[in-house]
Amino acid sequence: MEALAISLVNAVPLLAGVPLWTVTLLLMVVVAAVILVFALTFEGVGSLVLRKVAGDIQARIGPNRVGPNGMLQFLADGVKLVLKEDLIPASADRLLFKLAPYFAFVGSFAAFVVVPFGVGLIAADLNIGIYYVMAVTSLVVIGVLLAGWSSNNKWALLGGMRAAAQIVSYEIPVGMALIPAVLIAGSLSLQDIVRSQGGLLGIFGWNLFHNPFTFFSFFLYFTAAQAETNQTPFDLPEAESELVSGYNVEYSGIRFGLFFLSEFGDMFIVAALATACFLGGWNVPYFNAGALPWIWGNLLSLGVFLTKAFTMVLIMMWVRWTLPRLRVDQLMRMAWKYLVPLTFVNLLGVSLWLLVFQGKGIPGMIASLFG
Amino acid sequence: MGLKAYMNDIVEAVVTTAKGMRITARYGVNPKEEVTLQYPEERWEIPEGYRGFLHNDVKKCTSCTMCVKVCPIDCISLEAVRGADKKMVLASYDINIGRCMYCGLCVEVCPPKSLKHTAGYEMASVARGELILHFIQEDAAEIKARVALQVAEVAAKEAEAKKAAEAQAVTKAAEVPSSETESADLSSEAVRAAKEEAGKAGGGEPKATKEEEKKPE
Amino acid sequence: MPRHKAKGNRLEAQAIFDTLKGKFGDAVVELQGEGYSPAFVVVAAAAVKEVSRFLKEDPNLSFDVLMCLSGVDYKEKFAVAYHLHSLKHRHAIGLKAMLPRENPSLPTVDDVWPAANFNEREAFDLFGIVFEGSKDLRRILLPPDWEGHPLRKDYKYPDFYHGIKV
Amino acid sequence: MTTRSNALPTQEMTINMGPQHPSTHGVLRVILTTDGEVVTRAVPDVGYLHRGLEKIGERVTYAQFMPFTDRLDYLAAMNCNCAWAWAVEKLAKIEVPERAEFLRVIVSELNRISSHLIAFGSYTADMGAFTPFLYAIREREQVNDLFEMLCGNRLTYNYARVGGVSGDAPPGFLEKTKEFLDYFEPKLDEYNNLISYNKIFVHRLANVAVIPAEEAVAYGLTGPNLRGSGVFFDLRKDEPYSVYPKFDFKVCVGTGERGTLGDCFDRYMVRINEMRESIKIVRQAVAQIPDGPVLAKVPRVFKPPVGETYFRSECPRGETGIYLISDGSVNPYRLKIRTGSFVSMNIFEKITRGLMIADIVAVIGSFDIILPEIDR
Repeated sequence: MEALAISLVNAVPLLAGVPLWTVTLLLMVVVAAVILVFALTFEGVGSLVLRKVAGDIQARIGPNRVGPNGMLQFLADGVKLVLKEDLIPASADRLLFKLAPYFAFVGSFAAFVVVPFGVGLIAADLNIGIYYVMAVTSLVVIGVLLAGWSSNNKWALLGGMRAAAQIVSYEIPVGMALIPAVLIAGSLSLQDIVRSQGGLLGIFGWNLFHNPFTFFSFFLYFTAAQAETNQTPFDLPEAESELVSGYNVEYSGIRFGLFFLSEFGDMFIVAALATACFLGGWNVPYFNAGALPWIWGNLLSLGVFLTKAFTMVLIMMWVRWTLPRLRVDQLMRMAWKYLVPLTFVNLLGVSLWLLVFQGKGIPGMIASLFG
Repeated sequence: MGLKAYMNDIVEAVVTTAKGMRITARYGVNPKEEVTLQYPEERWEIPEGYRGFLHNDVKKCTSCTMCVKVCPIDCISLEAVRGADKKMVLASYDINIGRCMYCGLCVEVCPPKSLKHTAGYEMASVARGELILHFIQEDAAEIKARVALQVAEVAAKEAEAKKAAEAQAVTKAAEVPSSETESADLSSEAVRAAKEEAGKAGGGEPKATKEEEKKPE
Repeated sequence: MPRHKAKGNRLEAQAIFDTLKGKFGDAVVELQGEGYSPAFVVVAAAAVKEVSRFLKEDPNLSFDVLMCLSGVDYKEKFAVAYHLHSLKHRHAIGLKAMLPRENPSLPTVDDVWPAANFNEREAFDLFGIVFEGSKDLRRILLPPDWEGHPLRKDYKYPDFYHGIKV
Repeated sequence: MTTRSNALPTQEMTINMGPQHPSTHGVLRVILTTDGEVVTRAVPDVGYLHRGLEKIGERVTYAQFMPFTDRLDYLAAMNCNCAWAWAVEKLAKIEVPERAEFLRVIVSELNRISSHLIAFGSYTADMGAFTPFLYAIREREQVNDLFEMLCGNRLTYNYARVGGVSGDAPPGFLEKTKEFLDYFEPKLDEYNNLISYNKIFVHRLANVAVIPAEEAVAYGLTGPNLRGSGVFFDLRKDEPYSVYPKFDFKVCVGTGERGTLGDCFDRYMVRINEMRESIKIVRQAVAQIPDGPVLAKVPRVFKPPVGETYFRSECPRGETGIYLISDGSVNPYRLKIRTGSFVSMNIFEKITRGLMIADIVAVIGSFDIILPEIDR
C-alpha cells in the first residue's frame, strides 16, 4: 500500500505537502470502500442468482417481477430488510443480540482483504494470506453462537450449538486441504500461490493438475468449505425443516440481512480461495497478463478470476438444490472419520511427492521431457 | 467398519450425488421445462364442468326450496310469496358464497336447472357482506307489498264478479232457486282496507307493512 | 411373520360365538347376527378383558388386530364396540359391551391390543366412558378443561368457552 | 440422563414442536423432552383440528355428508368419498352399476398416486432437498387437472354419490389419463436416481424408528406403515371390495434393502412402489371400462334399513374404516371413522425414544400423517 501511496504522491504535485501516512490511510479507505461495494453487490446479485438457478432447476421461473426479468429483486430485498422493523425478543440478551450479526458479517467480509482479484489488484498482499483467512472466518462461529444463545429461543440455541460444532470441526479439513497449494508455492501469500501457477503451462500449470493428491485435495477442500459456510448438505445451523430456522429465527430486518449477506460473503470467499489455490487464480492461460499495460493487465486478470470464482459459486448453488441435509451426528462423523483422515493422508502424499520430484508436478515433468 | 466399507461409503456417496446432480443439471440447462404460469397475465383454461360460483337464473327458478334443503351448510336463503296467479313469486334469493363449499349438491337437485355453476373463481373481497350474492335486486319487502296488492285486487275483482253473479243468480233465483254456495270470506272491506292503507302511506312508494299472506279461497 | 399365507381357516360368526359361549358361559350374552355386517358378540362389561385376551391368544381365533374401538350412545344405555380382525385366518368379528347410562366404565384392553390406547382416550373424551386401568386416560381431541362429552345424544352446546362464542 | 458420575449436571429441555412447525404436516404438536439433541420423550398432542365430523354426521343426511368426507383426508378426497359411498351401499345393499365402480377405482388410484406424490415430496423437503418436492407437485398438478375435468374441482371433489358417481367421464378424460400415466411412469425412476438412493437420504432414513412386524400389527398400523414392516396385508387384495378383484397388481412390502426391515426407508419405498402398482391398476381399469349408467336408482329421501356395518377401504394413509349405525331415519345414527394416521400417532411415542430431533421429523414424514384425518 505504501508503494502505491508514494507513486501517487509523486504523480500528483498537489499532495506533496501532505504527510505520507495520511495518504496511505486515505488510500486504504478508498480501497476498502471499493471492496465493500463489490462484496455487497456480489451478495445481492448472488441471492438473486441463487433464486434464479433454483427456479431453473425446479422447473419454475424464479423472481421476474421486480425490474426487467427480476434483475432488481435483490435491491427490493435489501430495501425491504432495511425498512422492516427489527424486533428484539423481550427476554433476549440485548447487547449480544445486537452484536451477533456484526461478528458474522465482519468475519466474512474481512477475508476479502486477501482475495487476489488481479495482477496488482489485491487489497493487502499479506504474506500470511491463507493463515489470515483461516483466522478471520472463524469469527463467523462466534457470531452464530452469540445469535443462537442471545435470542433466548430453544430452536436458536440448538442452531447455535450445531453451528459451533460444525464450523469448528470443519476448520481442520479446510486448513489441511489448502496446505498443498502452500507447499507448492512455498509461501502463504495468495499472490505468490497464484503466480506459482502461472507460466507457459497454461491450464496445466494449475495446482489442480499438479499431482493426483492436489487434484483430490481440491474436492476435499470444496466439500469441507461447503460445510464451513453452512451450505445445503451441511446447512444444519439454519435447518428450516427441523429447527424452524436455526440461529436466525428471532432476527428480522437488517440484522437478518447482515446474516444473509455474510452467508453469501462466505460463499464467495470459498469460491475465491478455491480458484486462487487450485484453479490458477487470475492467470490467463498461455498469456502473461503482467506484460500488458497496467490498466489492461488488471482488467483481463480480474475478468478471468471472477469467471472462475462465479463458476465455483454456481456449482455450490447447483449442489445446494440437489442434496438433502445431514443429521448432526452424521455431520460430525463425516468430519472426523472421513474428511480429517483423508486430508492428512493427502497432505502426506503431496509432501512426499514434492520431496521425490523436487516440486515439479506431472505437467511440469512432461513439459521438461519435451524441453 | 472395515476399510472396504469405508471406501465403499465414499464411492457410493460420490456416485449417488453425481447421479442426482445429473438430473438437476438436465432440468437446469433446458429452459423449456418451466411449468409455472404467470397468473394474472396467463390463466389456465377452465374445463366446462368447473364448479365455480353459483348463479341462479331467477326467471326459471320456481322457488321450490329444494336447494335450500339439500345444502349441507345452509348458505342459500330464499323468500317467496304466492302470487295472484297461484305461482310463487321470488321475493329474495341470496347465496352466501363466503360459506359455500362448491360441493354442487344444489345444482344437481335443482328441478328447473336454473341454478348453475359459473366458471368464476375470483371474488376476493374485503367485506364479508360482499360475499353474499343477491339474485333479486329489488328489496324483498317491496315485492311482498306489490304482490299483496295484486292478490288483493284479484281477490276484489273475483269478489265483484261473484257479487254480480249473485245478483244475476238472485234474479235467476227469483225464477229458479240456485244452490250456489259462496264462502265470501273475502268481503269488500278487505279490498277497501288495502286501498286505505295505500292512501294513508301517502307520497312516495306505497310502503305497505308486511301484510299477512292472503289465502285465496 | 412376514408372509401371511392364508393358511388359517376362516370361521363364521356363529362358530366364534359358540366357542366363546362354551368358554365363558353367561358372560357372553348374545350374538347380534342379522342386520349387523360383521356380527357382534355382546359381552358383559366386566368380562371384556378376559374375552379379548382369549380372542387374541386362542390359536384358531387369533384376533391380533383391533381395527376400531368406538363408543355408541343408544339413548338408554352406552356401548363400546370393538371390531377385531385376524391376519392369520382372515376373519373378523365385533365385540360389544353394554354399559349403564350414568358413569359408564369397563376394564381397559390396551394391554391386550396396544392399539386401543388412543381409541379409548377418544371414547373417554367424546362419550365419558371410563376405562379402568388404562395407561393414561385423558382427553385427546378436546381441550383438557372442556366440560361435557360432545358425542352424547343429550349434549347441550356451551355458549362460551373461555369467552369464545361456541 | 447423564451416566457418568462426575459429569456436568445437565438439565433436560422441553421443546414444543408446536402446532406451527414447518414439518409436522399440519397442526400436530409434539412435546419433546430432549437432552441436548437426543429426544428422551416425544408426546404427540392432537386435537387442534377437531371439527366434530362425527357429530356433524349425525345431523346431515347420507347424501349431504359426502362433501364432509372430502375434508377428512384432503390429499386423498376421492378415496374417502368412495369409502363413504361403499359403506352406505353396504349398509343399504344398493347395487352399483359396473361403469361407476370402474370410475371409482380409476379416481381412487389416481388420487393414491397424487397423495403418495405429496408424501414423497414433503418427505424429501423435510430432509432438506427442496427440488424433488417441486417435481412431485408438478406431477400432482396434472392429476388435479384430470380431476378438475372430471368433476369440476381440484381438491374437494365430492365426486362419488350413494349408488354410483355424480357424473360420467367427459370425452377425452380416459385418453388424457393414459397420456398422464405414460408421462409419469419414467418419472418414478428419475426420483429414485435423484433422491431415493442418495447416500445422505439413505443415511437419514435407514435404521431409524424400526417397527418390527408384531409391534406394527399390535399397534393396529395399516396401509404403507404396516406393509413397511413386511406384513403382506392390503385390503384391496385380502378383503377385495368393488371391482378390485378384476385387476392384477402386486402388494408392495418393505424389504429392508437399505437397513433393517421396518425402518423409515422401507415405509418410504413402499409408497414409491405403490405408485407403480397404482399406474398398473389404472391402466387396466381404463382398458376394461364398460359402458352403461353411472348412478343407480336411489330414492331422493334415502332411508337405509336399520342395522350396523363396518366397511374398510384402503386409503393411501392406511385403512379408513367407517362404522355406520342407522336407525332407519334419514340421518345416520352413529358414525365412527377410523383412520390410518390416527393409529400411527398411537405408536409415535414408543418408537421415538432416544432418537434425535432431526429423526422426529423423519418419523413424522415416514408415517405420512395428515391432521384432519387424525382429529376428524
